[in-house]
Amino acid sequence: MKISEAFIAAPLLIVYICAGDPTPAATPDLVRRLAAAGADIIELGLPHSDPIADGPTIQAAAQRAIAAGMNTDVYFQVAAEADVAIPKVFMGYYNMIYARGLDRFAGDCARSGITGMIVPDLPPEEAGPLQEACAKFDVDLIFLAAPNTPAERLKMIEKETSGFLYLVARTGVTGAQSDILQSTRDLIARVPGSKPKAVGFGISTPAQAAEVIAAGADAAIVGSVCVDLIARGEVERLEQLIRDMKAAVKAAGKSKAPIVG
Amino acid sequence: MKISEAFIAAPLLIVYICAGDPTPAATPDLVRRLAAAGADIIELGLPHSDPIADGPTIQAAAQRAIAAGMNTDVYFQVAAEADVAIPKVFMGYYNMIYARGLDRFAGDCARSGITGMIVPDLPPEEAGPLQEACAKFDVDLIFLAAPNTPAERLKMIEKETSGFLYLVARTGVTGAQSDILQSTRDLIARVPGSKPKAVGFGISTPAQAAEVIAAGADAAIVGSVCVDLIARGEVERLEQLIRDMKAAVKAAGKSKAPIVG
Amino acid sequence: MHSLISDTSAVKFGRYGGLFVPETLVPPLAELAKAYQRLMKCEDFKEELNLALKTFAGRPTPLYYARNLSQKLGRKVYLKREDLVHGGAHKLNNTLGQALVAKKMGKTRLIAETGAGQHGVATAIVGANLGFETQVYMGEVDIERQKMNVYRMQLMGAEVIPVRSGSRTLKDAINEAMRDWASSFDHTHYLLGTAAGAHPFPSMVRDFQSVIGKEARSQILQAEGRLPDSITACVGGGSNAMGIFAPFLEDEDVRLLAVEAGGRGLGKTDRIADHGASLGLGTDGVLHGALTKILQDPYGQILESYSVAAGLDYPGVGPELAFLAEKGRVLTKIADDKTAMRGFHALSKLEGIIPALESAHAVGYALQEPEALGDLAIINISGRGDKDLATVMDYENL
Amino acid sequence: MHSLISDTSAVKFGRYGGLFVPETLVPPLAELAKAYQRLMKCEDFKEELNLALKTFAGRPTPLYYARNLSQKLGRKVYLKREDLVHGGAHKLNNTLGQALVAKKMGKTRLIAETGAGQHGVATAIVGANLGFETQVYMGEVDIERQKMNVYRMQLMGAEVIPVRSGSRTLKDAINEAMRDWASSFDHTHYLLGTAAGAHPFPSMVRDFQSVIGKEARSQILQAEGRLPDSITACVGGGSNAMGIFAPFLEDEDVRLLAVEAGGRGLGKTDRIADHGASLGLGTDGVLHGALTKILQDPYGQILESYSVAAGLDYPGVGPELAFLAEKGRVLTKIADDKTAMRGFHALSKLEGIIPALESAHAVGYALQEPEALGDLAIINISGRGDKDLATVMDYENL
Ligand SMILES: Cc1ncc(COP(=O)(O)O)c(C=O)c1O
Ligand SMILES: Cc1ncc(COP(=O)(O)O)c(C=O)c1O
Repeated sequence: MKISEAFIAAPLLIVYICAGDPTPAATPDLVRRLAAAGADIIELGLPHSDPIADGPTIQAAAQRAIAAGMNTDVYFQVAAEADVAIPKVFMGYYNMIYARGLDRFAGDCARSGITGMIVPDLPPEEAGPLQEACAKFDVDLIFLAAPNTPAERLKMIEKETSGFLYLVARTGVTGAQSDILQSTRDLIARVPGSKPKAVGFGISTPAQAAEVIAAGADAAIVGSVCVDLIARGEVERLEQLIRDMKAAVKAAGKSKAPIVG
Repeated sequence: MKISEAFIAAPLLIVYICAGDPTPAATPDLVRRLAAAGADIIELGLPHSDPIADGPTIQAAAQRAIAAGMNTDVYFQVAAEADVAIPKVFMGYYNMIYARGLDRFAGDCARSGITGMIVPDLPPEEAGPLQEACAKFDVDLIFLAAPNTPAERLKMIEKETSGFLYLVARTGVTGAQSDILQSTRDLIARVPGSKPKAVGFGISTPAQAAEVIAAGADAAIVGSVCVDLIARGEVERLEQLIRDMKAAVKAAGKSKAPIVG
Repeated sequence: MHSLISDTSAVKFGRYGGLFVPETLVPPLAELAKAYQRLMKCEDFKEELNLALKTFAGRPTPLYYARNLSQKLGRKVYLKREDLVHGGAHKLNNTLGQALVAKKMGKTRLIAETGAGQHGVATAIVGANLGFETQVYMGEVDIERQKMNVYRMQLMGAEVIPVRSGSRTLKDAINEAMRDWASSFDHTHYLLGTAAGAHPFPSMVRDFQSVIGKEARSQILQAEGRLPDSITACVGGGSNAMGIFAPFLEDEDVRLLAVEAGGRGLGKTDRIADHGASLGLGTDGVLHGALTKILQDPYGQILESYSVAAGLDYPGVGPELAFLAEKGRVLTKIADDKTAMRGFHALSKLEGIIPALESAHAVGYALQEPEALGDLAIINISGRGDKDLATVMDYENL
Repeated sequence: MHSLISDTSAVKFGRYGGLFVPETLVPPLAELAKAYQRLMKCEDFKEELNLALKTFAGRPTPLYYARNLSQKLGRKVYLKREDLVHGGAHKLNNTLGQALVAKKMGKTRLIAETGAGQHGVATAIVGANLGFETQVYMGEVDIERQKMNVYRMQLMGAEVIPVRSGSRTLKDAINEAMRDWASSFDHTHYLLGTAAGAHPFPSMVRDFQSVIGKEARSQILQAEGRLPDSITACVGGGSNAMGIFAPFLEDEDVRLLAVEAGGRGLGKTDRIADHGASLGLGTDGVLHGALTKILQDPYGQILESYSVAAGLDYPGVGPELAFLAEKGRVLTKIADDKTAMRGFHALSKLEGIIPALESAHAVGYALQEPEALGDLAIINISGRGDKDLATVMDYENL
């Protein structure tokens, strides 16, 4: 499914997991269960040896997945197997894409049902070649903006992104945190343009998810906490969390007009 | 006894021991036994912590003696107790003399029957004050010359020395060696003037003693080998060695006219 | 496209270099690039830096005519003596420059990565001297094998933070420092230790290190009346090499020899390369913010590297070197552990100079292929070997 | 009296100094004195030495304005950076000079004594560089506690000979070297490491080290337009102190502060002093060929000294310092182990310079009695502290 179609039903809950953690075989079923629990978009992380944008939780997941045999070939098999009706989005580092070749990678995405890509170490300045490749295969290339992104640049990023704009809730790396910062609210408010805005990095509770939606976001992205529950084998608790967060997001969304992406 | 009186009977055998080794109490009797065995002059070493002119044998003796309680006060008591009819000569480092005071030291020598001093780290250049002190108490200050002492300097040293001239048989430190070097013979031959010449450093056998006498020396000095035998508790063998050396010296002396000092 | 990076020409070296970093790091890198460019045009700043280089770091370092080594190699060999720089390596040239920039930018804290500890020590030195709070990320494995350098950093008031992620070595320490910086940039400067990483680091580090080459150039002209036929330098990330090469780039007749770590051989397994020769044996890829030559598996996972010299034990290399090597301006050479050990012993015995194991790679290469040096050669002795004594003892007991 | 020593005026400093050595050593010492005096008048020799000092040793060393230390002490403090000399201490100034003299004299072998190993390393360096066979006497006890310096010497081709006599430390290593020289002088030079011992060593070592003071003098004049109020240096045998003091002796307004090792206290037992303060607490006596201030028992037996800094752990001191101290031109000060440790940590943290434990005594004294320094002070940092890290760690674990 295209990302834009999903945002018709905004506000959304976007859920990140690390492909291959705990094993490649477990991933397709996990994706299905998360979709069933209410995830509107699945971000499927491709583990990298050097995930500089990630905190300890996701780093550890990546190491486990690599040790369990995850690689780019397996990733696309797993992604294809995870046949869900919601959009699947690739999340991973540029070198993994570069190593496979940009066109081949974008093509593999399309073939395995992935309709968007998030590449946390690829700012728009360096993204020209991948934008071209993505365009060929009708895959959205989603850019990130952060609280310290200045206004002019924010405008540029908003213009360049496709699918949605990924707002990083705070400076620093991925990982659960205890509250939503004023700077996050400010960032949401500062974004120009009309593309959907999803807020990630540090959201781990229904209340936080509701808060960012209430602040004007079109989606809340939850990641580290999911990875953490998977690591502990508590998939049912994860499903419950997703259900709760989804409910919170929907409730928070009631007070706003829906945005058509 | 004055050194000059002893040299009337040249060639002589001069015997060195380290005072206080193995114990201060043992030293007077040792001196007597060596005199009885034929020593013509006794060199009584005062042990020093830093005997730079001595090889390992005498260094070790000095350490044993110091550990056994030898010090300058004890030295003079022991020297006085060693009542023999031959000359007793002090041998030791300048700092021990300096620390006691030059006059006091020379006076103590005289009072304990010591009639000469050998100070291996005191060349004539530095000896003025001690020469004065020795003169006051009628103690001979004996200088050393070495194979590398140049001619002019040898003349000066011969002039300055009193009692006898100590010829160092070789460059280097005290200790037994296997043969008498050509340079030793050369040194003996080179010495100007008429004062008695005693050769030391490295003489340990009757043959070597005879050799230096035959080469023109008026006395042979034996040291390290005696210290070594004392260390091993073989005093009787030492007495026998002294007897043998004395005989060799006398035999070698037959072929030369005696020198009157 | 509106970019924060104004002077975009400087960002890339051919296709290499760039700014492959999380968005959060783009503004601080841009701010750094701007401040740096401004300060390098400021006479007061340059004077302050030069004074520090002179009276604190001990510059200029000599260019030493190595009589005995020359005789052995049958050609004239000069050594550029970065081993005499305060701290024991060329690293201080860069940390002094960056710390002064950081000071002018109003930063109060320095963070750095370190492998062997040399860059960490050089950072601790400037941190103490210029009154920064200093924290140095260092892999747990490296902390264990470099205890003395850890202690040196601590003595100078720096905190050494153990890195437990990944291979727990240099590469992961860089990752960790970048993660720290992503949330601390407003009061913290990330003091990267080599001419690698995202823009402006490769240019900035090269510029601060090029004092080596500038001095060497005028010293050799004074001593010999001509430029050398070759300059040899070891390559970890590339800072001492770029530092001595840069002022000679236009002098096409000066052969520039970049010696990488051949480690225990040129093979590799799934996760680990037996060497550190990313320039010679690596492939294009992105590591620590730049497109450059890296050691990676076919999927793009970074390999752990290996060298007996901790400072050369890095699976990437500066992008400008990748560019210059591809253009043929810089020639890529490899010296393995054994060759480096030969260089280490030879220089110690012949000249009374114990080189760092890193620098010993350059010396070892020269011993192995003297003809490559031409008649008049400069070898960059990037550091002294005191830090490596235990390593060499261990190596030789094997 | 006909003496081999022609310039007898130079042999003594007041009543101190002289030539209290076995006869065998008189001719080689005289030969050395003559050769040295001749060479110091020879322009070619001076040029050769200066070139080596510049391109090999890394001179001039900076005079560094220590901003943070100055602030802490409430006065301007400059540091003379002998820690940057090749090998890590001022010792090389002397070994280079003497080795070049030895070379001109046709000697082929060097012997030296060493305590901590710094002078041994500096001798090994020149031995390797100038092609001598080199043997270094070192007490067994010191070999055990200074393994890294032993290894450095060996790396540079020197043989380290364990000394098992006496206290098996520095004093005995000197004895052993003198014994060796007494039979090896025709092809061997005894390279004494400090401004002590028999003539011509005290003068010769002072002269070779006075490059420190000459540089410092013109550097402070350039930086401040005037001479300093004080110069502080640590004293083991006295070579770094005499080196920096000598060119200021005529400048009566420049206070010369000689800081000795106070060790663990100023007491002593029968055989062992708890300190190394021979200048301040010693008495007149003869050690290693000179009349000077020494630590001794009432009978004249030399005491073992003690200091946490191996280079200050010597029961004697150079005769010229004894003379200058008695005249009041040099002021004798004492810093104990704890004070030195304070200096060690303070300089590391404040300036990013880890000083040798020896030099840390000078720094520690300055921290303790800042008023004594006046408004404008120079402290001689005679060496770097890398060699002392294990010692400091051990000391602080007690
Ligand atoms: C002495 C020395 N040389 C060389 C290097 C390699 O770094 P670069 O290639 O940046 O000069 C290091 C790194 O720690 C080093 O310590
Ligand atoms: C760094 C340093 N400073 C000082 C000394 C003391 O010697 P001196 O008094 O001869 O300068 C030593 C001796 O080893 C030393 O290594």
